Amino acid sequence: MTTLTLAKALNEGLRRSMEDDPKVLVMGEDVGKLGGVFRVTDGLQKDFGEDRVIDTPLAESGIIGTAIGLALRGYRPVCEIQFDGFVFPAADQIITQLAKMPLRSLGTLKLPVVVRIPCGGGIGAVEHHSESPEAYFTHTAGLRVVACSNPVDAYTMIQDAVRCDDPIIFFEPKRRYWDKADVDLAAPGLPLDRARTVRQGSDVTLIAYGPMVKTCLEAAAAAEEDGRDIEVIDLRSLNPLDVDVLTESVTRTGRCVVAHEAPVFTGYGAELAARITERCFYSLEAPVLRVGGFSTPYPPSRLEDHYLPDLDRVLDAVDRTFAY
Amino acid sequence: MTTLTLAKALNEGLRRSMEDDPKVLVMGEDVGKLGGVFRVTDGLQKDFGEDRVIDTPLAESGIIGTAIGLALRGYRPVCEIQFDGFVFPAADQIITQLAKMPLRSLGTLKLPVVVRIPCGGGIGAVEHHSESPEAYFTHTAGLRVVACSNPVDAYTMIQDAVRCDDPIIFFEPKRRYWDKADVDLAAPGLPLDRARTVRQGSDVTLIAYGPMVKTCLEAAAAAEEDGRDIEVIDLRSLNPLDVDVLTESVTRTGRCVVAHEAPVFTGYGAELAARITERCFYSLEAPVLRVGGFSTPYPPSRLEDHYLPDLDRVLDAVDRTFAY
Amino acid sequence: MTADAPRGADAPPELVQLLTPEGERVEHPDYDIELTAEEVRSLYRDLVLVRRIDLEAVALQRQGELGIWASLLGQEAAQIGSGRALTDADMAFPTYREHGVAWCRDVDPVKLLGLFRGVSNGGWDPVEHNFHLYTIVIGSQALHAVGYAMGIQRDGAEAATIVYFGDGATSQGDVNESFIWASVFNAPIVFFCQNNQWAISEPLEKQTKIPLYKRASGFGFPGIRVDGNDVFACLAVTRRALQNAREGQGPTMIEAFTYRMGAHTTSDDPTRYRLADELEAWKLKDPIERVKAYLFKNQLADQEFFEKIDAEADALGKDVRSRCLALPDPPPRAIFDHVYAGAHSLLDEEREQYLTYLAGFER
Amino acid sequence: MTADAPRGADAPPELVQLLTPEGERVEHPDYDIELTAEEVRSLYRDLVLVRRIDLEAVALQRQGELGIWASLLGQEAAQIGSGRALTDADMAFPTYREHGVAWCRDVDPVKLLGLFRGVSNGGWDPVEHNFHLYTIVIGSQALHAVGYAMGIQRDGAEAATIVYFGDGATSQGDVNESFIWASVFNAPIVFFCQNNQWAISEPLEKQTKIPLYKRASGFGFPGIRVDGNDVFACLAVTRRALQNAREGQGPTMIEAFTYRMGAHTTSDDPTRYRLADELEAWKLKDPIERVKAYLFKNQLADQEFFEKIDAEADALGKDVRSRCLALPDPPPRAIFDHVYAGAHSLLDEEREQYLTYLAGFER
Ligand SMILES: Cc1ncc(C[n+]2csc(CCOP(=O)(O)OP(=O)(O)O)c2C)c(N)n1
Ligand SMILES: Cc1ncc(C[n+]2csc(CCOP(=O)(O)OP(=O)(O)O)c2C)c(N)n1
Ligand SMILES: [Mg+2]
Ligand SMILES: [Mg+2]
Repeated sequence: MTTLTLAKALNEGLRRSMEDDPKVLVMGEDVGKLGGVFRVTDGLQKDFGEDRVIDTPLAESGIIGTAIGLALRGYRPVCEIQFDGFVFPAADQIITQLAKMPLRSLGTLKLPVVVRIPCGGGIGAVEHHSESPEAYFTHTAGLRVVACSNPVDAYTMIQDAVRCDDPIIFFEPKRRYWDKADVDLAAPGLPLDRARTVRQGSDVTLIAYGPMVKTCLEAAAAAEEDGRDIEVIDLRSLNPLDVDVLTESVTRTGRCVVAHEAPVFTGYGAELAARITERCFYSLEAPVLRVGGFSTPYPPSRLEDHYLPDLDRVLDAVDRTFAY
Repeated sequence: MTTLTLAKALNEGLRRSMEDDPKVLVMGEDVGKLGGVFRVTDGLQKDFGEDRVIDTPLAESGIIGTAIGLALRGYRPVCEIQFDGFVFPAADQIITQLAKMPLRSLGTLKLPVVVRIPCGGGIGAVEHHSESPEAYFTHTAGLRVVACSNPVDAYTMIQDAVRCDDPIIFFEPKRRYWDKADVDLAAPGLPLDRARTVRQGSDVTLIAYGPMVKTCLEAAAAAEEDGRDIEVIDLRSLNPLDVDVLTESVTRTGRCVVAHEAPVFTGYGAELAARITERCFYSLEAPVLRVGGFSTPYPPSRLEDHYLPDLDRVLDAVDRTFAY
Repeated sequence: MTADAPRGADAPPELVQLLTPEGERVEHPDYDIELTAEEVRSLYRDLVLVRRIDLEAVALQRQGELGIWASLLGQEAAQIGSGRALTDADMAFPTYREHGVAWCRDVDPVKLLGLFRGVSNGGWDPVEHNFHLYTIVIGSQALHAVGYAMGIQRDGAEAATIVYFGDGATSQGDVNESFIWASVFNAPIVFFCQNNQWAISEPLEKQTKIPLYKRASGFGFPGIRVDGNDVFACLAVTRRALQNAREGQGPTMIEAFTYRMGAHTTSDDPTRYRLADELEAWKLKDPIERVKAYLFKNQLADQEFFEKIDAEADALGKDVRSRCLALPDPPPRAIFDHVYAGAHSLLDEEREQYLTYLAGFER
Repeated sequence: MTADAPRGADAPPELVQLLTPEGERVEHPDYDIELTAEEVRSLYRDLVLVRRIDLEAVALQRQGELGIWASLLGQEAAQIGSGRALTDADMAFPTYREHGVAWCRDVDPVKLLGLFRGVSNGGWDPVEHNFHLYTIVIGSQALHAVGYAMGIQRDGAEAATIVYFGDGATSQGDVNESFIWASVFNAPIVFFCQNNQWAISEPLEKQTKIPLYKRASGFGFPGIRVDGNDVFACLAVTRRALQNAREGQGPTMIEAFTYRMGAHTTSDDPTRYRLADELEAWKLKDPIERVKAYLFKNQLADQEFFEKIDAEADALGKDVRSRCLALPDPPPRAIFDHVYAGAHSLLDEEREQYLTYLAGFER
C-alpha cells in the first residue's frame, strides 16, 4: 500500500503503462519538462525521453490529429488536453476522425488513443478551466468515455484505458487531484466499463461520477444523521453505461437522483433519467431527479459555489423525491 | 399564397431579411455564384453583391470566427455550414466564443449570428453528410437551437432567427428541402421559441422536430387506420424548449414517444424523456420511449433505411407504450 | 501580392515541367529524370486505365448505381506521377479524389466505387496497401499523415509519408497545423496539394492571394510548384521530395498545378460558376495526350500498343462495372459491427434489439 | 532552416530597433519616428504605471485576492508602443496578458483585476473602449479581429484592427485561418505577435523552426520583427502597419521580439523549465530602463520627473489595490443574467427555482 494523491496515482499508472509497452507515448502541451500543469506526467520525460513524452505545439486539433496518425503506425498515444474548456479545437478530430475511423475501416484499424481531460470546477479558476464536457463525447458513437473519482481507480483505470484498443475520453476530476488514498499498486481494478456501488443504501439511489462522487458520499453521510439511507453509485464508465447495476439498485430503492456538474439541459443525467425510467418504470416512486449546473456558461469563480451542486442541493433533490 | 419548396422558402426568407436590414450578410462555402449546394442562397449574391453574400475560404472555424467579428461590428451574419458533419471544425468558435461572449460582456455585446446547418440523412450521401448534431448545441448554454420542418415555418423562422439578437443554430431538414407547400408570404409565423401541435390526438403524444415531423405525421395517419389516435408535436425550438405544450399534451394522453434521427444515447430525446417524466410523473401510463439512431456512426447509405427511424419503428414504440 | 493563379492556358514561370503539352521533353536544372521506354509506356497505361475507371464510375453514377462520384478527370498525371514515386514502405493519405493514387497502391477500384455506392465508408485495408482510407472532412488527414510520419521517425524506418489535399483544403486550420507539426518535428512527409483551381464553385482566389506552393516558406520548409498535368515532372519532383524526407531532411510541399476537368462531383453543375473557354484552354494541356505524343514522336510505342491499352481499358471498365453491380448490400448488422474493437454493452444490446425487431417482420 | 530564436542576449539581425538597451537612439532606414520630449516622457510614464499595476496584481494574487494573474512583466514596451499607435477609431483584440494595451485604451485596471479575481468573465464595455474582452482560448480572437476588420471595410470607415497573440498561439489553426481570411479579403488588420519566447513551459522551438515574422510570407503579406523591448520601435512599426491597413494595403504581421520576465501566470513555476541566466541576459534589455537612460542622457527629464512618476505609480498601485479589495462579489442571479439577450423560458425557470431555493435558507 502506498499513499498517493489522485494526480500521483495517474502518474504511477502512466509510468507503469509506459514501462510495460514501449509503444505507449504521452503527448500534449507542457507534459514534458513541466510535467503538465497538474504534474500528472511529472518525471516521465526525464525517464522515457523526448520521443515518448512529447511537448507539442499549442494546438489541440494537432494533438489529436497527430495522435491518430501515430496510432495508425502502431503507437498508443495518451494525449493531455490541458483543461476541459480547450478540448473544443480538437472536437472535429475527436468526433469525425478518432471516433469513426475504426468502423470506417471495417475493423481493420484500431485506434488506441487515450484523451485525458482534467475536468470540472471548484478550483477558483478563470473561464474555460472548470467545465464538464462529457455529454459531447458520450453522444459520440465510437468513443468510450470514463471518469475516475479517486486515487485507487485512477491508478488502474488509466492503465486499462491505455491497454484498451478503442479510443477513450478519460475524465480526471480536477478538484480531486490532491485527494489522497492508499493504493495497492499490485491489485487489479474493476473492469473499465463497470460501475461501483460505493455506498449501500435502501432508501434512494444517488448516481454520480468524477468529482461529484465525493460530494454525494458526503451527502449520504449527512443524510444518515437524518435517518435516510442513501445508496451511492460511482459510474466510472459513462459510455458504455453499466446499466444493470443501476437498474438493480433503483428497483430496490424506488427513488433515484443523478448529480453532475455539467448543465442539466441535455446533459448526461438526462440519459440516466430516461434509461432508468424505461427500465424501472414500475418500481419508481418518484421521477428520477437531476442535480447539476444551470443552463448557463460556467460562471466566474466567485459564483461557482452556487453553480456546482453541493451537499445541500443534492439532498434537496433527495428530499424532493420523497415528496412524491 | 405561393407554392414553395422548403429550400425556396428559406431563400425567400433570407432575401426578405436582407432587404429589410442592410446589416444582414450571408456567408459560407459556395453560397455566392453557386447559391449553395442546396441552392438555399440562390441568386442572393447577384442581387445583394459580393460584400453581402460572401464566398469564404474553405474553413468552418474561420466562417464562424469572422462572423463573430462582423457581428461585433454591427452586422448580422447568416452562416451556412455546408453539411451537418462539417460543423465540428467550427465547434470551438461556436461553443467557447459565440455562445459565451454575450455573458462574458455582461450583456454589452449582442451576437446575432445565425448558423444554418442542413441536417439529417435519407439522401443517399457519403459519410458526414447525413448527421444530426443538435444535441451538441442544445447542451451549449448561450445558444438558441431551432429546427424547421416545412416550407411555411422555414420562411418565417429564418426571418425570426435573423432578427433575434442571440446566436442561433438553425437546422434545416435536408431530405425535406424539396417538399412543397403553399406559403403566405405576408403571414407572421408562430414565435420562434414555440412548439406547434401539428396533429391533435388523445391516445399518445408523438414528439419530433425537423425531418422526423413528416415521418411522425405519416405514422399517425397509418395508426389512425388501426384506431389509434396520435397527437403529433413539432418542437420547432429545441433550446429553449416549449415544455408547457408537451406537459399539457402528455398529461392528457398519458403516453409519449419521442423520435429523432440522432443516436438515442445522450441524444436530445433523453432530455425530453427526463423532463416530461419530471412534469407528468403521475399521468404517465408508460415510460417515455425514444426512437432514434443507433449508438453508431451514421452508416453507409445502403444501410441508412435501417438507421433512420421510419414509420414502422415509430409505431413499434407507440405499441410498446401500450404494452405497459 | 496579387492573385497569381492563371487558370487559363499560360503556365506560370516557376512551374517545374519536363514534358510540354505538345509532348516535347524539356530539361530542368534541378529535377531531371531518366525514364526507360518501358517505364513511360507503363505510366501511359496507368493514366489511360485510371481515366477509364473514372469514366465508368461517372457512367455508373448517372445510371443510379453510385450515390455520387468525385471524378479525377484532368488530374491523372498528378496522381500517377506522385503515386508511382512511392515505394512499398511509404504511406499515402488521400482525400476522396485520389483514385489514381489508389491504383498505384493496388487498391481494387471496385472498393472505391463501393464507398460512393454506399456499401461502406471505407472498404480497403489501409495497412495492406499502405494507402489510408479516403477522408471526406477536408484537411483532417494532413494531421494523421504527420503523426504517421512521426511514427516512422520513432521506428527508425526507411520510409516517408505523402498526404494529398486540394487547393481549398489549404485554408483549413488542420492543414496549417500539420505544416507546423511537420516542421517542428522534421517529419518525413510530403504535402502533395493538387491545385485544380477550384474548390467546388470557389476559384483559387478565395483561398489565397499568392501561389500556394509559397505557403511552405512561412513554415520553414521548401515548396515547389510542378506542372500537375506532366506525369514525368510529378514523378521526378515527388520522388526527390520523398527521398529527402526519408533521409531526414524534413517536409516538402508540392503544389501540382492542374485542373479539374469535370464537375466537382456528379452532383455539381459547373456551368453555374465557370466559363467554358477555361476548360477548353486546359484541354490543350491534357495529361494523357502529351505522353501519347511523346511516345509517338520518339517511336517508343506504335499504334498496336495504343490499341492494346485501349482494349485493356475497355476490359477493365467492363470488369469494374460488372463487379460494382454485383456488390452486395451489407447486412443490417454491419451497422453495429466494428464500431468498437471490444465488447460494448450498449451497442450489443441495440444490435440484438434491432435484429430481433427485424426478425419480427419475417414471421 | 534551423531554429532561429536567440532567447539570450543577442538581438537577431533583422530586428527593427530605434532605441538600444543602453538608451541610444539609432536610425532605421524604413521606420523612423519623431517624438517630442513630452511624448517620450508620456511613454515612460505609461511603461512605469502599467508595470506598477502588474506588480500590485501579482501581490494581490499572492495574498489570495485574485485567483490567478498573468503578468506582463518585460512586455511593457511591446504593449505600450503598439497601444499608443492606435487611434480612437481603431479596434484592439487582446489575449489575456494585454494589460498595457488596456491601459492605452482607458480600461480601468480594476476591471482587469476583476476578471482574475473571479467577479466576471469580462468586465469592461468593449464598444466604449474599442478594446475587446480578454480571450482565453488561445488564438480564437484572431478570427474575430479579421471579421471585425471586414466590417470596417464594409462600413468604408477610416480605421484598422489590431489583434494580440503570443508565440504559442501561432500554432493554432484559428490564427492561421485568420491569416488566410485577412489576406484573401485584404482586411485592414495588424497581427501583433508578442514573441515572449515561451508558451508556459514550451520554448519557441516547439512552435516554429524559423523566425515567426516569416510566417506572414507564406500567406502573402508582410511580416516584420521589431525589438519588443523598444517602445519607440514598437510604436513606429505598429503605426505604419495600421496606417497601411487603413489605406487599403491589407494586413501586416508584427513579431515583437520580447521576453516574459515573470512566470506564465502566478500558478506557474518557471524554475522547472528555464535557466536563470536567460532571465539575467534579458534583464539587461529592460524596456523601461532604456527609456529612462535615454531621457536622462538627453536631459529630457530630471530626477524630479522620475520621482513624480514613481509617486504617481505608488498612488495608482494603492488605488488599484483598495478598489480591488472593495470589489463586491456578484449576486447569485448574475449567473443567469445576460446569457441571452431575450427571454429564455428554460433559463428563466432555472433562475427562479434557484433563487427560491436560496431564499429557503434565509427563512
Ligand atoms: C470540413 C469540410 N467542409 C466542407 C466540405 C464540403 N466540401 C467537399 S469538397 C469541397 C471543396 C474541396 O476543394 P479542394 O480542397 O480544392 O479539393 P477538390 O475537390 O478540388 O479536389 C467542399 C467545400 C467538406 N468535405 N469538409
Ligand atoms: C486553446 C487553448 N489551449 C490551451 C490553453 C492553455 N494555455 C494558456 S496560456 C498557454 C500558453 C500561451 O502561450 P503564448 O501564446 O506564447 O502566450 P503567452 O502566455 O506567452 O503570452 C496555454 C497553453 C489555452 N488557454 N487555450
Ligand atoms: Mg480544388
Ligand atoms: Mg509566449
